[in-house]
Amino acid sequence: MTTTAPVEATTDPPDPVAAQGPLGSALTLALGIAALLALAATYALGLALPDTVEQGGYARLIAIHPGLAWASYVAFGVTALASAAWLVPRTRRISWDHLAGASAEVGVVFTGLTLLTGSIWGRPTWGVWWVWDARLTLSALMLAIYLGYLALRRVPSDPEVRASRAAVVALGAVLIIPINHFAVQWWRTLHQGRSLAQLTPENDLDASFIGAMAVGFLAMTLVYAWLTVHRVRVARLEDADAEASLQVAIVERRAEAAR
Amino acid sequence: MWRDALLVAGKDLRIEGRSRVALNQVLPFAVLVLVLFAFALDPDRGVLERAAAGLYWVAVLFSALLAVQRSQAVESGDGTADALRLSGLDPAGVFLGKAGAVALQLLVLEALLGVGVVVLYGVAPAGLGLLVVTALAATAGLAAAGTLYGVIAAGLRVRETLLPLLLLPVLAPVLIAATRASETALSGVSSGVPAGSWLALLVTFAMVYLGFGVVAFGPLLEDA
Amino acid sequence: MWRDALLVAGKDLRIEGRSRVALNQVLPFAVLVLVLFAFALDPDRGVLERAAAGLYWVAVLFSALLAVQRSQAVESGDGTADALRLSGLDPAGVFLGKAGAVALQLLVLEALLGVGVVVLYGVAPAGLGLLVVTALAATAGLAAAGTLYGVIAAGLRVRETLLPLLLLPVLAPVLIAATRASETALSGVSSGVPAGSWLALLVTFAMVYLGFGVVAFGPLLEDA
Amino acid sequence: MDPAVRLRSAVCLLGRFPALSGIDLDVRRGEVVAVEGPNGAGKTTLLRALAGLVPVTGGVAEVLGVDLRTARRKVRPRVALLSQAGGLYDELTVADNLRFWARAAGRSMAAVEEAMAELGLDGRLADVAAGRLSTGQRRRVALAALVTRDSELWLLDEPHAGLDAAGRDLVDALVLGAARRGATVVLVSHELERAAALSVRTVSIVGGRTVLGATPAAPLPRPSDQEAAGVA
Amino acid sequence: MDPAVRLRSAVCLLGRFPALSGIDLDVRRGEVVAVEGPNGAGKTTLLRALAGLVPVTGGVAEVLGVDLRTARRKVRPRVALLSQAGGLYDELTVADNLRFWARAAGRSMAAVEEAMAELGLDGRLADVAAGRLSTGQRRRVALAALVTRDSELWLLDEPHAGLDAAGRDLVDALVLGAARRGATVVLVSHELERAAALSVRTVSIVGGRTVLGATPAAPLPRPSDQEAAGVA
Ligand code: HEM
Ligand SMILES: Nc1ncnc2c1ncn2[C@@H]1O[C@H](COP(=O)(O)OP(=O)(O)OP(=O)(O)O)[C@@H](O)[C@H]1O
Ligand SMILES: Nc1ncnc2c1ncn2[C@@H]1O[C@H](COP(=O)(O)OP(=O)(O)OP(=O)(O)O)[C@@H](O)[C@H]1O
Ligand SMILES: [Mg+2]
Ligand SMILES: [Mg+2]
Repeated sequence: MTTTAPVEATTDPPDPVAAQGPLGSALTLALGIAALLALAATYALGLALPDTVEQGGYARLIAIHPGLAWASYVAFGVTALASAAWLVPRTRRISWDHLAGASAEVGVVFTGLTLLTGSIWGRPTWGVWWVWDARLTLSALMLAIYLGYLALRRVPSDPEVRASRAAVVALGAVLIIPINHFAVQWWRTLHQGRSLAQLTPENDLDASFIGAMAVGFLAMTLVYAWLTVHRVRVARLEDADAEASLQVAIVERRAEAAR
Repeated sequence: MWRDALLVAGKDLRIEGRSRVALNQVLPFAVLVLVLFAFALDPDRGVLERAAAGLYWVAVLFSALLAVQRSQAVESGDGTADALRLSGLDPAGVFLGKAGAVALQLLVLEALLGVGVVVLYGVAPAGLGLLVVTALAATAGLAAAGTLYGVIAAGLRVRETLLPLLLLPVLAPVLIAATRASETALSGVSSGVPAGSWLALLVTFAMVYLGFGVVAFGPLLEDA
Repeated sequence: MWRDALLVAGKDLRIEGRSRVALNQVLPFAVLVLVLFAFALDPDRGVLERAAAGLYWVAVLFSALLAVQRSQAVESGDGTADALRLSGLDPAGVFLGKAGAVALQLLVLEALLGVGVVVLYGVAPAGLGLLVVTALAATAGLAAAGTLYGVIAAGLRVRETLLPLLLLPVLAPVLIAATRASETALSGVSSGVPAGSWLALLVTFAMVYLGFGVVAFGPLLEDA
Repeated sequence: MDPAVRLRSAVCLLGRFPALSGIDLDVRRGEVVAVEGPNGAGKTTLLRALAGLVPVTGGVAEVLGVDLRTARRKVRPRVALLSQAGGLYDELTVADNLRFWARAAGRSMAAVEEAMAELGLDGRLADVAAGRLSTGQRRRVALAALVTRDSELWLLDEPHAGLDAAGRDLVDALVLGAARRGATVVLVSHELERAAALSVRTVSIVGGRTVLGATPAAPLPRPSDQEAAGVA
Repeated sequence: MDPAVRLRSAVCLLGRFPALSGIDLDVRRGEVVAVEGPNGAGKTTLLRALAGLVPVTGGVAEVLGVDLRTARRKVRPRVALLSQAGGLYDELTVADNLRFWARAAGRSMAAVEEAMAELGLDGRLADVAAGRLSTGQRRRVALAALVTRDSELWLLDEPHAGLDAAGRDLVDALVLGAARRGATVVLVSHELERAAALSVRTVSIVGGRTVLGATPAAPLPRPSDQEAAGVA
């Protein structure tokens, strides 16, 4: 006779998402639709923008580029918050780690797009695709940092341990955001100043541009949220799957005794 | 905690005393980096004099990386990680101890390297006091952050490659701040305010990472 | 010899395939180095436009260092060194195999890193050809010298620290030559002669170290 | 007083692999228990779990009254583990290694000297770098560290492996001595006779779960059985 | 035909330390010889010297007719050494490891399959990364590599260590099998009975020198003694 004691669940109980359909819950669906609408709005507004003297049609990139950049800030900010939540014993849930990872992945994509659009924009404005300007360099640095963060996450190890390690790194990494944001003040840069900060009645920055920037930012943030939510869902599904396969593995392992 | 810190630091320094890695390898490496970049930057164009401080701190940065890598390699003997966890040593103590040992080695290295720079690039250290303070603050930061990230990469089989990737960007601010501060010191232009703020940045950085390490080292060391 | 080379290279690439170190860690590291140096050199002073090629190759150099370190770490499992010596594999083959694996990884890295440079600086096709040739020659040299010195440092407990020390000065010429050659390619100034001679230097370097490695690897690997 | 060890269908994951798939084990204070099983059965993992080094993710698991699932770190300072890896700093001499670990655990230097003498590490070896030692000599140093550390619960992973005849007898003496001082000992070994001679009973592990008795078919112990084993 | 091993007061330095201070050893082709001695006596060093891995700096030393002092590299491809360290790439799976070493030695993949089956490494373990294996499982993989490599002279360093009961019997079978196929076997072990049962004679090493027979005082063998030992 062998030990018949039941093997208890070995991690958090598999959560509801496992049950949902491919599109996730109604909420994620709504989020997706909102994101798409906002994107459309951005597009419209962007096209509506007038050409500017010095930049011609390229000025319209203002509808996309800053939004992307800010959305990536949001993404990495969320990663940091989730990481903190993991490190605090009372709020320690593995789903915080999922969120941190997912958010960072999306953030990296957005950072990449920021660099891309920025370069495209730079060509006509500065005559070159790239300059070693503080803002640009720091943005590239931001990309590298979070690539490193993701690399750490990819190294196989115990989930909890990895979560702790990644969390610490994420908290260190987030410092790049304020640095990048204020870079335009600390270093002389070719790049735009913090236009919103400089926004004053007598500042002649066209309201329509501000509007486009705002809407673009909203859209990008929604898209970010949408992608992240789904990435988290996938992570959870993977866990649920692992959970299931684990029970099988345990049975197999116990069966070794039979041989 | 302090007792444990001393114990660990003593152990690391004793190992250094026996193996002389910092002295025989890290120091020459630092000199090397200095010279190499001097080349990469192409002396003809008179970039050097202006970039001296930057180069110095880049060299220190890479040496710090090596020192940290070494300080982790020391712990990578098989079973030592477990033994450390079972030892009952206070993780905060371990952190401070290892960071302290690294810092000490770095300080010596910086001193020697500093002399080298003065000779090599013929820069005259005007604000020596400022330089020293800068070095102290920067070193504390480098050692603290380095040790913290060191233990993150430790135990992973990919230590050699992962650690630089994680650590370098974190140390970048130190690089910049230290460079700026020392430039002011070197050029002797007593526009004290900027130098002061860079210094402040260095100190806060050190403080933050020391505190962070003391708190976070526990989970990192013990869960792993 | 060639059979053994393929076998060893295959083994190393398979390990890379499983651990993805070069892709997930060395590549981001290269970007990092690029950016960090840009900073050490201080954006304000417009040093950078001129130093672009140098930066690129410094980044490649350090990545090569990491790649070599990794390629040796792979061999550092306990007993593998002995097993390799007893295996009957032709040392020259082992050398070529490991160098080949490193070179391949570096080439991919350079390509990815280079696309950026090429696009950003709008290189003329003529220059492009020159760049590619430069890259090939430089990489061969880096991989050959790297692997040779890698095995010298291998097995010593101080691998992490010793290897950079040994390797960097050796690779310095590559750094300079590659930088100069690519500068010509980038600036498009078809003053072909200098570029040509730098290229010649790179090729000879690669040749020398490949030959040297094939000959010297035996003693190094087997006596160790 | 609560038992030294109490496991009920305890589960341990290494990566995704259930190295322990349901261990049941009761060890009373002061008992010497031998654990045996085929390679890869999970013996080392079991010891590491008992030492609080690997998380227990399922079942019930208590060591020295501490719940491993909620507070495994608390047991660490209270156990003495002889792992298959030595846990020595290769660059430090034998003496320095032992002194360091002793100080860390708050033991006296006198205890170190004693242990070194007991294991024949005084004399030449004391000042040899640990990295240069032979396999068996390393094991001896690890044993010396264990003896200096001494604690309520000894967890020994193949303590006889790599030791010469004299060393093996020494290990036996150490185990019996510890037991006499009231310590609990869990002893993993492939040398069944030796282990059996030292212990009150032998626990068999296969496929990450307990299969008490020599034959996999043996039933789980009811308290009465254990009493029997205890006095046997 | 020249003997498999012929050592006359052979000396080996590890760093400055004379790990072998004067070894005398004769092993005829096809003989199975057991080597025993206290920890640190120099057994491992002896095997490594015979494999041509560490230089012999004094005395006479011939293996398979090759002079170790002038051409030790020549013996390397001709011996099969089971070292205490496994010699596996942790990142590669068990199967990949074995295939790599087999190809390196020019052995067939069929031989690999065979060896894996023989040592129970087919099935799940074949695709596990070697770094995740348990001690005994690593030893089994090393043994599988040894079996695939198969050669004139087997040098086994504590082949039984870390293996479960079944594994130990398997080792005995392998040794006897090799001997039957005419291979020479030098076998270091601390398990004297087992070793004695496998071998025609036991060589004792203490302090880096041969001390034939049980007592250190025993005289060096004259040829006649060896004949005796050989047929015993
Ligand atoms: C590769 C090149 C570029 C990169 C990496 C880049 C990156 C960024 C980043 C990170 C931000 C967010 C700044 C913050 O608020 O912290 C930003 C905002 C912005 N960028 Fe760029 N940018 C690039 C090129 C350009 C170019 C060529 C232009 C137009 C001349 C431009 C115009 C702007 C504007 C108008 C903003 C919003 C201004 C604000 O901060 O309020 N960018 N960019
Ligand atoms: N990540 C993993 N994937 C698959 N199997 C794993 C993994 N990690 C560990 N294992 C398995 O878990 C088991 C670990 O067992 P453990 O080391 O406790 O064995 P043991 O009983 O000590 O064996 P030995 O007698 O050889 O020391 C081994 O079977 C090993 O193959
Ligand atoms: N550099 C050194 N300095 C001092 N002693 C050394 C040095 N290198 C090796 N030794 C000694 O040489 C001997 C090596 O012996 P070896 O490893 O062959 O022992 P062994 O007979 O295999 O022992 P075991 O039974 O423990 O495996 C050990 O006594 C070790 O202490
Ligand atoms: Mg084990
Ligand atoms: Mg030995």
